[in-house]
Amino acid sequence: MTTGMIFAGSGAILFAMGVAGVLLPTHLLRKILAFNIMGSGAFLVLVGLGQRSGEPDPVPQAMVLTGIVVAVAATALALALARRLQRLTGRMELPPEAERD
Amino acid sequence: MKRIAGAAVMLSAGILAMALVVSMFELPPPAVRLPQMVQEKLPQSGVEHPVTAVLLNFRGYDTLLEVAVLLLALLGMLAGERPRPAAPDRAPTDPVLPGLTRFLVPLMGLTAVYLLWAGAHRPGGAFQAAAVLAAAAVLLHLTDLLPAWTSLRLRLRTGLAGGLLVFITVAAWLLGEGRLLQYPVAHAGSLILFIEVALTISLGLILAGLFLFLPDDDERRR
Amino acid sequence: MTVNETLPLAVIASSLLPGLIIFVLPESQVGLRSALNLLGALTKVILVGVLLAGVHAGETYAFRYAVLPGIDIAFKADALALLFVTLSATLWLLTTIYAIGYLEGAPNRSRFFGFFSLCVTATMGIAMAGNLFTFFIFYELLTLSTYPLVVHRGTPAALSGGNVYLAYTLAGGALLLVGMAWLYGLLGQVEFVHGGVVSTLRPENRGQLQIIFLLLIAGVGVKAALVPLHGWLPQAMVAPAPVSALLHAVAVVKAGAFGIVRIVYEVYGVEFAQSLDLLTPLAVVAAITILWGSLRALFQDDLKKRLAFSTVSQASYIVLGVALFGPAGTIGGLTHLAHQGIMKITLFFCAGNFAETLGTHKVSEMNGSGHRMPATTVAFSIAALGMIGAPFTAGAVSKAWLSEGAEAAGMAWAVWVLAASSLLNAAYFLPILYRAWFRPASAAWPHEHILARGWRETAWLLLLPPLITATAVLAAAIFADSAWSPLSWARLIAQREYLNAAP
Amino acid sequence: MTSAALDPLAWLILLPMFWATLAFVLGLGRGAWLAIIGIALQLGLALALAGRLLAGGVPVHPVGGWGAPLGIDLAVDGLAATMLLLTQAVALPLAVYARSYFTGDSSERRFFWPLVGFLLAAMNALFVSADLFNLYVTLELLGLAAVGLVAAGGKVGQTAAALRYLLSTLVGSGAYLLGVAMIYGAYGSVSLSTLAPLVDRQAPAAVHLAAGLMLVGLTVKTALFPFHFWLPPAHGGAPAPVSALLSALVVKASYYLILRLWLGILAPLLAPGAAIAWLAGLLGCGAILWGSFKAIGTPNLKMLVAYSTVAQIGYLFIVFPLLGRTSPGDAALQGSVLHAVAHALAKSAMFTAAGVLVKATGQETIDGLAGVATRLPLTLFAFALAGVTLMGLPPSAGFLAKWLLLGAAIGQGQWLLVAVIVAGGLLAAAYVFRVLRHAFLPAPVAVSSRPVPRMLEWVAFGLAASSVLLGLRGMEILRLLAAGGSS
Repeated sequence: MTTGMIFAGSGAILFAMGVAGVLLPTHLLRKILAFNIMGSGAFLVLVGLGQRSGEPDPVPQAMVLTGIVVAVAATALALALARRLQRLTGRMELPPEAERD
Repeated sequence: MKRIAGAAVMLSAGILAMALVVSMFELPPPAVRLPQMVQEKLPQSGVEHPVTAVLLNFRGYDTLLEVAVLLLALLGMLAGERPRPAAPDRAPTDPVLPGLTRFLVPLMGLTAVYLLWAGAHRPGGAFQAAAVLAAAAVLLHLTDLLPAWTSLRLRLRTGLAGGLLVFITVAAWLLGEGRLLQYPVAHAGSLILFIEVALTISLGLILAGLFLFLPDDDERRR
Repeated sequence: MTVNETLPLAVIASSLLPGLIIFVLPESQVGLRSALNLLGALTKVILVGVLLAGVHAGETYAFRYAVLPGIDIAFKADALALLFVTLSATLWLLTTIYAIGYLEGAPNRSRFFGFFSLCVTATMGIAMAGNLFTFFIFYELLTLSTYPLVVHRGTPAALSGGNVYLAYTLAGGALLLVGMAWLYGLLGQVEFVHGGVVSTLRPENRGQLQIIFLLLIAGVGVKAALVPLHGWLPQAMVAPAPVSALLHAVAVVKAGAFGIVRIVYEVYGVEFAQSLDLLTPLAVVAAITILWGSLRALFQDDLKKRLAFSTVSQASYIVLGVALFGPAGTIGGLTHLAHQGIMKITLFFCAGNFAETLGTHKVSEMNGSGHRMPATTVAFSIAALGMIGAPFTAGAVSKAWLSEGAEAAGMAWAVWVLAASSLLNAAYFLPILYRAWFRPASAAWPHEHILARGWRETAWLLLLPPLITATAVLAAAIFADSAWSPLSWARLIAQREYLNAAP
Repeated sequence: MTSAALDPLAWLILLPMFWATLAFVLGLGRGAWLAIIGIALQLGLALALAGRLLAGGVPVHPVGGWGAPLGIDLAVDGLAATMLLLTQAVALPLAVYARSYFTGDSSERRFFWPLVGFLLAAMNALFVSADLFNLYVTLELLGLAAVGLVAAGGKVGQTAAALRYLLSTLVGSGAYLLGVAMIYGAYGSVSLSTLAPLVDRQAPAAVHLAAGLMLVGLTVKTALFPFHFWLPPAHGGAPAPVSALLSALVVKASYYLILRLWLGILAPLLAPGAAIAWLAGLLGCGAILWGSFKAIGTPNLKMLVAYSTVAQIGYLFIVFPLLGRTSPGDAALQGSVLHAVAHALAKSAMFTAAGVLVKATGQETIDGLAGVATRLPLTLFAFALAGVTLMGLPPSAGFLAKWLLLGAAIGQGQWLLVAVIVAGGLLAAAYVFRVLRHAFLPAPVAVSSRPVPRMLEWVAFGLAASSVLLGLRGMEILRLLAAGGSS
């Protein structure tokens, strides 16, 4: 087993944990962290599978760099929104679905 | 009810992880060998480092969109915020922290310049440099040396959007020469560096802005 | 585009364009609006006249336009189309005149006349549809353009009547759509052709074709108010009188009946439908509808409701005529399409006049109205007698042909149905006439809006249309043998249908 | 200047990004005219592109001149050209609408134009991209722009809706990204044209898994029932022009990608009538029934329109069990694309009309609409016309779509789908006429009607009328769809 496959395998596990983490907790910070774990898992799979033969592959590495920046941007927006929500409602969780009907 | 749902989610996640790992180990070697192609075309890319070559030349278009994503995150954040009065300048209270910061910030600036320059032939580049710059700004803010940003003046707006504008303009100009983002081999290196410099400044400002535009948590100060 | 292609479009445009312009006219532009309305209606009558002469001389008028691969919007002005087009065009002119008088001073008239014109446009499209697809388009357009007319008054009763109307007609449209899509899947194109197009299919589709027939007839049967799909019709009586007249005599019910004619004659073909054993069940449903409508009419005190159930009954005369295999039945049914229209619109005009002038809405309030409003009551009486089938009225002519058709088709029971229905018609119309002419008027009318001025018992715009149509009821019978009577025209159609359908 | 300098393919992406950035530099709330001129130019570009495609060209643009698989290719087929044209054609009137809609210094307006510019750039980039990873970036760009537009109101409901939307869309694109990673691992490329000949039915399990992840991720982004929970508050709570953009266009973008993958590289993995196709189809049925049911029940006008979107998305998915069994010029596919087009026009009309009604009455409830038939007949007419399209009644484009879907379902004997298609139309009638009925009620005596710019009314009407009249031009759309080879 190459290091690439170890990365890829742990990436897959991280991804699954991340998905469960986005779905289960109600605290927004945890959800956002879980999303980052999920993203990191996907990045690990991308890089790990790419170089499972042992030689480094610059293409997935560049893609992951792009992906990380995108994830940073999304996380920043999510945190800003979560903070605004906390300022408005005093709670760090999503209000129950606004059933206006 | 909630516990059953939780257990179901955990179980499904476990199954997903299992399936993913097992299927990965059955993969045959890929049919397409991109690393070789990257190596072959590297001389024409204008940079020596393969990752930078992919990032800014072969797949430079991804990077163009990605810069837009960052700016967009800042816009999304600012869009819903109410304009607020400028916070009064606060004098630094703690003597140690500002001193350290004053020492660190120039070093960080230097690091950023190095990272930018290094990107052409080893790991590094505009994003890394920008991140360091932004970190310096955050540090300054946390030590009360830099007040939070409250207004979006023309100069700041230009700075935030400048990198993207330069990138788009170069892309459009290159379109006239051939293809979107097709750098002429002779000028590829310098054009990429030009874009990287512009990006470093703008991305640094954007990343810093993601923090400095946030409304103050007044509790911390009280 | 040749003239022969343009003419059908022009007939449609002559009500569509005024309608669209009227929508954007400010409410206060009464004169301009009325002028546009009348101009459109007159233009249409003239265009239809040109078409009539042409078709009589053997010209063909057709237009087609592809909307999807293999799917066309097609118009054709054949003899059958023109029977319906002529009826609608003339009655639209009269109804427009009537409506201008009826709605004088009422709010939202731009909206009313806009949709009124759209409604007639849809009727024209139904009449001249050259294939099932086109028929469906205008059939649904008719539903949509009549809804705002039904709920025009905005009262809770009007809105709930509108709901019932929509529920029935949209569900009917859905059935029609499924049947039609199915048939298109089997055939590719479903053109309206003499003798039908379905007979080209192989016999193993028999079961499918029977189901499709059921879907199609149920779809159009809602508008034709076949029992048990008639529930919307009495509910829709909340609409203003010109709308009721339009729904019953010109547009909605007629569109349904006309659809049945097209489906039986030109989609399935009368012989093929007979061979699939479809005509007898259809005749039975029609017979049940005729009797049930008449029975229910007996017990309605509300005049418009009584007329509504009468429509349920009378519209199915047309369906019965279609279902009777043989030329005589066809002639009877088609003639009744026109005759029933003239008679029923007269009745609704008169009912509107009674309500507008005196405020009488119920049969029990009509005592002595013949003395207060003699002209209106005369018109009403002529039409009512026509409905019963009294001699020298249009009703007598169509009923005679229907009876003959029933005998020719070997359905003697249908003759008894017609006879029973005539008796029932008499039973619910004659008491009205008796009250109007021979009972003394009560001390005061429920709500007298318009005072009599000399010989004018009501506004002349309200009086003129029923008098004209009542005259037509008599003329259609007396001049039945002239070349341009509805009867002669129905004979022409039957001749072409049975001649071309001959194997 | 070479001919490439004017390649509409590249300009359709650069132009909106350019004016979006410029609008940001211009200042808060500025840039309306810039945007309108920009979108008008984009419309011209999309038309030019469609023309080129119809003339037999196969527009491909290798970015950077490298070509796949090393570089990223942009490519356009009939489906992409249709979506490009649709997007610019709907965005232009909406931009005109938005200029009159936002008044004063409302917080929604401050970053509206840059956000819209990036939104359009993201969609155009998504439609033309032929690279799985690049598609991921466009998806994220699109998602963040949309979330920014929803969040711009800054109120509790809008912030919560935006956050819920953001988290859903991130999970969706995360799943998509993992799928892309697995595909890259399996084949060593993310270029669609390179992958197409490599993927076959004997593909390793990881590829099947990757396909599943990508499709599920995109389905979450498209808000197919039961992943629709984020859509109604986000679309219903945003200002009218934003709701219109999101409902009409943004959900179609991820649907387009599903369709593109399904018909393209994933096609060899999916046998006709595969279980996953039926899953999608049945969820589509569920969406039609549940969305309509909720729309019939909600007291809030804009929520009604938003739930209607949930229902209409269902129609887009019932196509999957019907795909692949007939000839390439598949009626079912044509039906679903026509539906996407018709719905985009009708839904933008409906949201813009609803925006006028809410502005004029000052109330968001359907009960507050009494008397509107008399005061705002044009807007109500627009709402009704859009309703005609949603109900699938002739002669609208929605009818043609329904006709094609129905024909395909009947032809294949799928009676369940036939029943749902027909029932969906009747349910749509129930919620559309619910609005119209209240509008016909006489106005309460003490009612204050605020004046509304006429331009708003005319935009709503124009969109609605075009959704109906497009029914007469079905041939042109289908011709464009079929151009440039199979999609």
